[in-house]
Amino acid sequence: MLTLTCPYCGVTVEETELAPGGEAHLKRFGPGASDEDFEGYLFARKNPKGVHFERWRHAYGCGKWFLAARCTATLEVFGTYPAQTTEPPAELIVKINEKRPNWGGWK
Amino acid sequence: MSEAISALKGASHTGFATVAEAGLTGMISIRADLKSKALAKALKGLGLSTPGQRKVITADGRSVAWMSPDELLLICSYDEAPGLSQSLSEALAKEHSLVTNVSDARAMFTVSGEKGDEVLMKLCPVDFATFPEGEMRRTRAAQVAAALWRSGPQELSVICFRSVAAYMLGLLEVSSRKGGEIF
Amino acid sequence: MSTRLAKGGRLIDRAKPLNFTFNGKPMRGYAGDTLASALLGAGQVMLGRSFKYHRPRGLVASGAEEPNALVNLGRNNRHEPDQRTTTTELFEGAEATSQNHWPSLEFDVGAINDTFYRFLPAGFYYKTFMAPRFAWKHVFEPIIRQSAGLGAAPKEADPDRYEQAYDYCDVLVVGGGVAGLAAALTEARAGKRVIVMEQTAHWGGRAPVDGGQIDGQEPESWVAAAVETLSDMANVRLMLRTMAAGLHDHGYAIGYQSVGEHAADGRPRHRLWRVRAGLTITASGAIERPIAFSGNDVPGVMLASAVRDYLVNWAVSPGDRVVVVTNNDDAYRTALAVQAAGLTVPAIIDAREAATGELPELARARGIKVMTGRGVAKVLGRKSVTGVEICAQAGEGGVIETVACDCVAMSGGWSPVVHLWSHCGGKLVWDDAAAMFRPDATRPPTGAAGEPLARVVGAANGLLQLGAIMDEAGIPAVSEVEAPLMPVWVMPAGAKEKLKFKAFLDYQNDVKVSDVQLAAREGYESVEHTKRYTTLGMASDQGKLSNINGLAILSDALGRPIPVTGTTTFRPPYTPISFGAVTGEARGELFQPLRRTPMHGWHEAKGAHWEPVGLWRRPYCYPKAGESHRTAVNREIVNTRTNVGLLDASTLGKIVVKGPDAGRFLDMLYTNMMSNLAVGKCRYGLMCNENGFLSDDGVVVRLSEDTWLCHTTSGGADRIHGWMEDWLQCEWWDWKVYTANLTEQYAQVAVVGPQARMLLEKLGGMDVSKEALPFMTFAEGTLGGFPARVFRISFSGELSYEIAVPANMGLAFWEALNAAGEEFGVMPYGTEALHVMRAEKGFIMIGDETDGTVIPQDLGLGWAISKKKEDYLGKRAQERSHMTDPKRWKLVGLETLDGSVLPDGVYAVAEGHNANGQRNTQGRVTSTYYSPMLKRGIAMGLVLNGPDRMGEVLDFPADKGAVFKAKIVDPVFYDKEGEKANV
Amino acid sequence: MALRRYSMFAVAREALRFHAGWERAWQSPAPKKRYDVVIVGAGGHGLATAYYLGKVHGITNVAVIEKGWLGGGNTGRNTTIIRSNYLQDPSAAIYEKARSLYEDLSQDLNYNVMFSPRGLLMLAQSEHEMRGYKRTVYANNLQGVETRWITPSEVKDLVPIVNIDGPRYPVLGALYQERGGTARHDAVAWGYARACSAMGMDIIQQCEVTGVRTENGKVQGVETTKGSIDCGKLAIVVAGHSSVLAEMAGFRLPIESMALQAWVSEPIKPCMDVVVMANLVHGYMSQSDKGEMVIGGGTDGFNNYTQRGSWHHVEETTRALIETFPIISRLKMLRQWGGIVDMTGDRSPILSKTPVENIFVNCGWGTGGFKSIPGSGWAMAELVAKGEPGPLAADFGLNRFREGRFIDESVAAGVAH
Repeated sequence: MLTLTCPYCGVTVEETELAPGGEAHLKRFGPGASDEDFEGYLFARKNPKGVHFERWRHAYGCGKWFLAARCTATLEVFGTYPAQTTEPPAELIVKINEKRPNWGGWK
Repeated sequence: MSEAISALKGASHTGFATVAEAGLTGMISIRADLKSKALAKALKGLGLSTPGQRKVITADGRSVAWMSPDELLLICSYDEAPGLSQSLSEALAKEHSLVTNVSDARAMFTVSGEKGDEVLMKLCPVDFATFPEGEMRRTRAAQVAAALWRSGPQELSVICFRSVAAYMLGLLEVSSRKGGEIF
Repeated sequence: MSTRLAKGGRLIDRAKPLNFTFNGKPMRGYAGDTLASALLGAGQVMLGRSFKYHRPRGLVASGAEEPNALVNLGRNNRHEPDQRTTTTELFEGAEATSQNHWPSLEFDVGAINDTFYRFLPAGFYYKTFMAPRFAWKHVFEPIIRQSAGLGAAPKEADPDRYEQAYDYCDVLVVGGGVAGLAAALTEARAGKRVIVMEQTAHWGGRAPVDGGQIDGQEPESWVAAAVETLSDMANVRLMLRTMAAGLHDHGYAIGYQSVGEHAADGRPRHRLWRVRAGLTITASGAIERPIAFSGNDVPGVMLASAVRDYLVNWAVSPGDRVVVVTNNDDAYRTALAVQAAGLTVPAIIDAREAATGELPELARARGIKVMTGRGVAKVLGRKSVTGVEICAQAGEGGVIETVACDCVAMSGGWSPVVHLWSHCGGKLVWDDAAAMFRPDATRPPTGAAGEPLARVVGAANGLLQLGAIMDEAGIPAVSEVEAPLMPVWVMPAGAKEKLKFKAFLDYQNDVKVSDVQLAAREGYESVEHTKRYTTLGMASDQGKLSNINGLAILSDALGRPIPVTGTTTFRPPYTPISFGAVTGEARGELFQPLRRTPMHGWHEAKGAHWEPVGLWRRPYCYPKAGESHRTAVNREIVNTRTNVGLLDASTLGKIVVKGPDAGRFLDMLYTNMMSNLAVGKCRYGLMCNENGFLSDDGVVVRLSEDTWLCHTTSGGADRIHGWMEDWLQCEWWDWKVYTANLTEQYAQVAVVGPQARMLLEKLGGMDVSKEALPFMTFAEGTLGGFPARVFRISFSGELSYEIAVPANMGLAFWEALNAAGEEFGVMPYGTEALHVMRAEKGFIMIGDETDGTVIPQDLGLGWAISKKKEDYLGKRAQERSHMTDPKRWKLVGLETLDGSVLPDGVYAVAEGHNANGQRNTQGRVTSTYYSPMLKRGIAMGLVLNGPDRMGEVLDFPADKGAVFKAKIVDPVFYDKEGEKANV
Repeated sequence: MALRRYSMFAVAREALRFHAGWERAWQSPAPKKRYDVVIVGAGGHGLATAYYLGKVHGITNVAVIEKGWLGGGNTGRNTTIIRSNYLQDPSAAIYEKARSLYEDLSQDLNYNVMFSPRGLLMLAQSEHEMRGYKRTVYANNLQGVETRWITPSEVKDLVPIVNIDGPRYPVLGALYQERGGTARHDAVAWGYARACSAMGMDIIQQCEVTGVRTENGKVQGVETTKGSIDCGKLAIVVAGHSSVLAEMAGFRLPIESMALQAWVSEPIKPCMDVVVMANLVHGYMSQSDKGEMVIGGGTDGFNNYTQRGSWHHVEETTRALIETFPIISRLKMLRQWGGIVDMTGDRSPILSKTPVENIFVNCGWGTGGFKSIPGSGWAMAELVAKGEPGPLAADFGLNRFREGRFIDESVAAGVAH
């Protein structure tokens, strides 16, 4: 039963107040994209055992989507940040590098 | 307007705390840039100001609460809500904003009594021991969304959607039954 | 024989006797008794039968680890099977019956299994019952299944009430023994918010029974003072009768509180706590291990600590002559306690070659015979102990001496309770000296920030002596110094097969030393394999009592060290918790939220037959007295199509979308173009998911230059609103668009039928004429005094208005329509009439024509897909090869040749079979109804090349060989020209 | 090595000598340098693949390598339900193949897997669900899957403890598969393992794959904690960890790993003879041969490799089952556990070739893994042996995600007006 901090509300809430939304930082491909890119966008998932970037919605709170970096093997949460970005914040990357030196990057 | 009735017509129960539907209540949702000067001005006209993160401010029988980074909820009397909604809409007309009267979409409840916190401790994943006055907490009460704040001495107010008002009252009633005191 | 002693018993109140029954026999105990102590005090030694061999069984333990003494408790709707007598507080009028025997506890036919024990070793069923093949199903399996289970199944619904509650703290202390109390004091004094949970009704744990001195006081006095200090601290919450069931991720602890058990005073029976703790300190103590010797399960063979507990806590003597069997010093305390109670200890049998510690010397000094290097070859007796045969521990079981006794107190050492530590990943380390697994402080379970979630103190941490336990908390304490134990897993060490076949490990499941050795021999080497093959540790004590013994024997059999074998996984709950508590308030009316429209009560009063739609409940139809649902639906349809009908459409989603980029946004969301919709106009729109499949539909209205109102399906409002916000927040966050879900702000009524306009004109206040309010437009105004928004849209093909009024006026408006409509023959209609009418018009229904695999192109909705737009959600997906495959099934109408109604969901068969031998198909029915207007069956379906095959007849095999023949037709069955809506 | 047959007579014979003569059920060899086929994952699916490779295709130079202990993943932690009442043709085909193999599996393996076709029903608790199940019955009848629609009173006769008049969701009938049921999950893995071992295959436990060796887009072997192993073909059959192995081989799968939980009550005397699924309220329950009520629900919603789920799902499912079976309220939960399941993009499994030549994947069974074991093994063995899918696996290829050719069983996903 996870707890995550909503970066908009500033409260730490439990999983039951949130709705999970799958892998974060997926780039949308639309008309004109290759079959491969489109398949990758919709289906191919990193699904790492380790550091994972994912989407959550503060569904029972402010209703906003935010992103989280979390270890799927230990459930440690490295940080949360607003969804209006195409890549994780630099300071979060630094923090993860310290905690998981061999994690291999977010892409 | 005399034909308007709230979801539960003010039904209430008294156990170790009193739980009651608050009756018709005006509520206006304001989606806008919360740093907007026009918004601040409009609220000032009501004796209020733009609340900070999670804050609820009360003056002259009206309250305004921070609901999200781009949403406020103005709580007022039911009858003045259509007019206020209209005037706020006009005040923000020049900005990207959306003001909607949601008075009919919601139901409001009060939980009062010395042990009022204990009623909500059974329903909401919120630490009531540290839950301060002046804060609006949007959360979950059992299986539905709820927004709650300390609306008076030994009183909490809870807002939920109108369609689940009877469910909410059921939750509050069973959680406030005598014999169910926690401490 | 067991009995109640004349004096003593620190937990009982002799002034408060309590009556209860066991197997119908009246008995008496005292307030403060557990059911176990009361039964034992009343002389009841045999309490049940084991699962497999139906062997007679009595109490082994005095706490949560008890595997045998489970009873059926209570009767009728308060009957509860498998109730553990050792953790049940005695109450007036308790009715207990023993389990797993027929016809009686004393004489049990099932005990024949014990006679044939040799033929029923671990896993025998995997090797047998396979031939003849039919016999498995008809003979063997039914027998196995009928012999399943222990307690009787309840037969009635539970009348009791359960609650849940949330709490938060810095430190949760699990266990109210001296270690827990000491830890709580330390944390509380440091200003931490502390909760202490103790599973029993008493503070202090074992210390008051075991003796010693804490801070110069008797343990009992120290405990009382500590509890008093803690009670006075505002930052401390002390909870008795609350078992910490599990420690879950991110410090989420589940506490199981017994509140009003057996009370009829309004209290809930149980309360389930969900505590978010910064740190959980487990002070959960340790559990004594039995020793595996032949007959160690005969009623009267008990843990040494349990014997001591029954004597000291409840003044119950388990026997007059108690032989103590041990491999450690601690069990000598039992001998001393037995002697102090005026009973006899014929001998202490110590497996160690020497016993020279303080406690053995004390026992010798008190005249108790201590036999070292000895073990028990065999316990004599069947339904109760009559004696023990003593042998050399190092030997094979040759009897040296037989000692008469009626109770055996055994101790094989102690195992720390590491459950909570382990639940979410804390690791263990094997302590060779103490022969125990204990928490490895360097590898704790970790929390949300990677921090340690738990710490362990006291016996749970492997500290078994009072001095060491209190020293950890910085409090001086003394007790007798104990010499090291000697690990003893089998007694005697060289026990022959015959003895090992009766040396029990898992008492409830009848797993013996021989079974574990068999598993090892057969290659079930993993501890999990052995567990599952033998069922060791799978009983309702979940291996608390003797899992360690089992895995030690497994390790020995495989010739590998115990830590290599490891343990099985510790899973919540620590001890079983009621499903009622897991459910809390969510039962009956509160099982799930029921969403009600403002008119819900009216429908209910009119006897509506309900249909669940998401969490809403909508009237399916309004049957009149004596009317079938079918008849009611037909009546509602005919009335609506000839007069006027009313539908409560309040559940339809209503989402306002506003902003400079709203048009652009809706163009992405819908397959159609919405940005070019004129203000005041309505347009039917389709939404697809990114995978191309149709996900929702509804009418979009342009309210003003920068504001649109999107109607969604009833079940879809929250989903679609969330979908909109997802795209706005996560993909197009620079677009200026706000949305608001106003579904519940309005009550919405569809006024449908040829007389609809007249009805509204009678209400008055707005011009609803064809000219002023043409089809697919809307107007705002006041209708019959109600502020209203009127949409000229139709889902039935009739003249139709959908009218939204503020929800708080919904009921009044609905009633006003009914009153005003009386002269026009107005009637409400339900969802089924709605469905039939839309099908008569060939309109698709999300959830009927669509099932998550259908794209708009399949449904002939190409007209609603903009060709001008470069992009919309789902567009790229619809370009994939399978989506453009001409062989996709397409929507058509279907008419049976004989006018009958096609069954729901039937398939049209094609010639031949596919490569997997399945009959080929070429279509299926998606909606099928009886049309009371056409007086025949009508249907829609998806058919291979359907639109090009008009007039062809397909075969639809249905039940019992019946084949329906249906012709492919246009899906619009009624008013094909669409004249009726546009008047 | 020849299999020493199990029988009642063998047990009786051994009883006389205190069962001292039983041999190992399977051997525990060190890995050889090379195998024709290496199967990663000694769960039910991996072992069944090996078994049918040997039995049907005559390929026995096979190693099944396992990170932990055989059968210790989802095979040993599911709710043991067997059914084949699926809607879509490809699903019905492979699950029915599995179910029909289960019928004779004990005799085939000479190991009693306790297949118990006690009957399985799915309650219909809304009009929409009822239509969906009726459609399934018609589809099943054409697919050769024996199911039928039964009325509420027939439901009550089969399951006296069910509350068919629930105030919230009355039972409108049920989809009934008389030959659905349960089996002993561990025994399935053990039975296959014993049979594979007897064919001379190597089952190598406590051997974790740490790398996949490829050359020119073709597999060469695997690196493991017990050394390097060469192989002609590699089958990845590691539910829960499919993405991890795929990453080693250099490709991604349309899979997310999520926790699925189950729990049991304390054992009680028999009170429910069939398996009941109440999908509208997300719960299912059966009674084991030990008397425990075995309960499961839906998966958690986020990626998770811990084999622990979130508590609130336990509450949600339990409350649904108390509504459905009111008598269970006073029963007590004995044990709760979790497994990690592969959830694919269309919630249907993958049996497929991969971007790497001679690597094959069998994954994505989601919550349907146990019931499909024999059919999955059968189809996978064919795919590995021939290098191309046979009819059972043909529709379950990875290419379907690119083509938009999904196998979607969640027909109840739509909602009505």
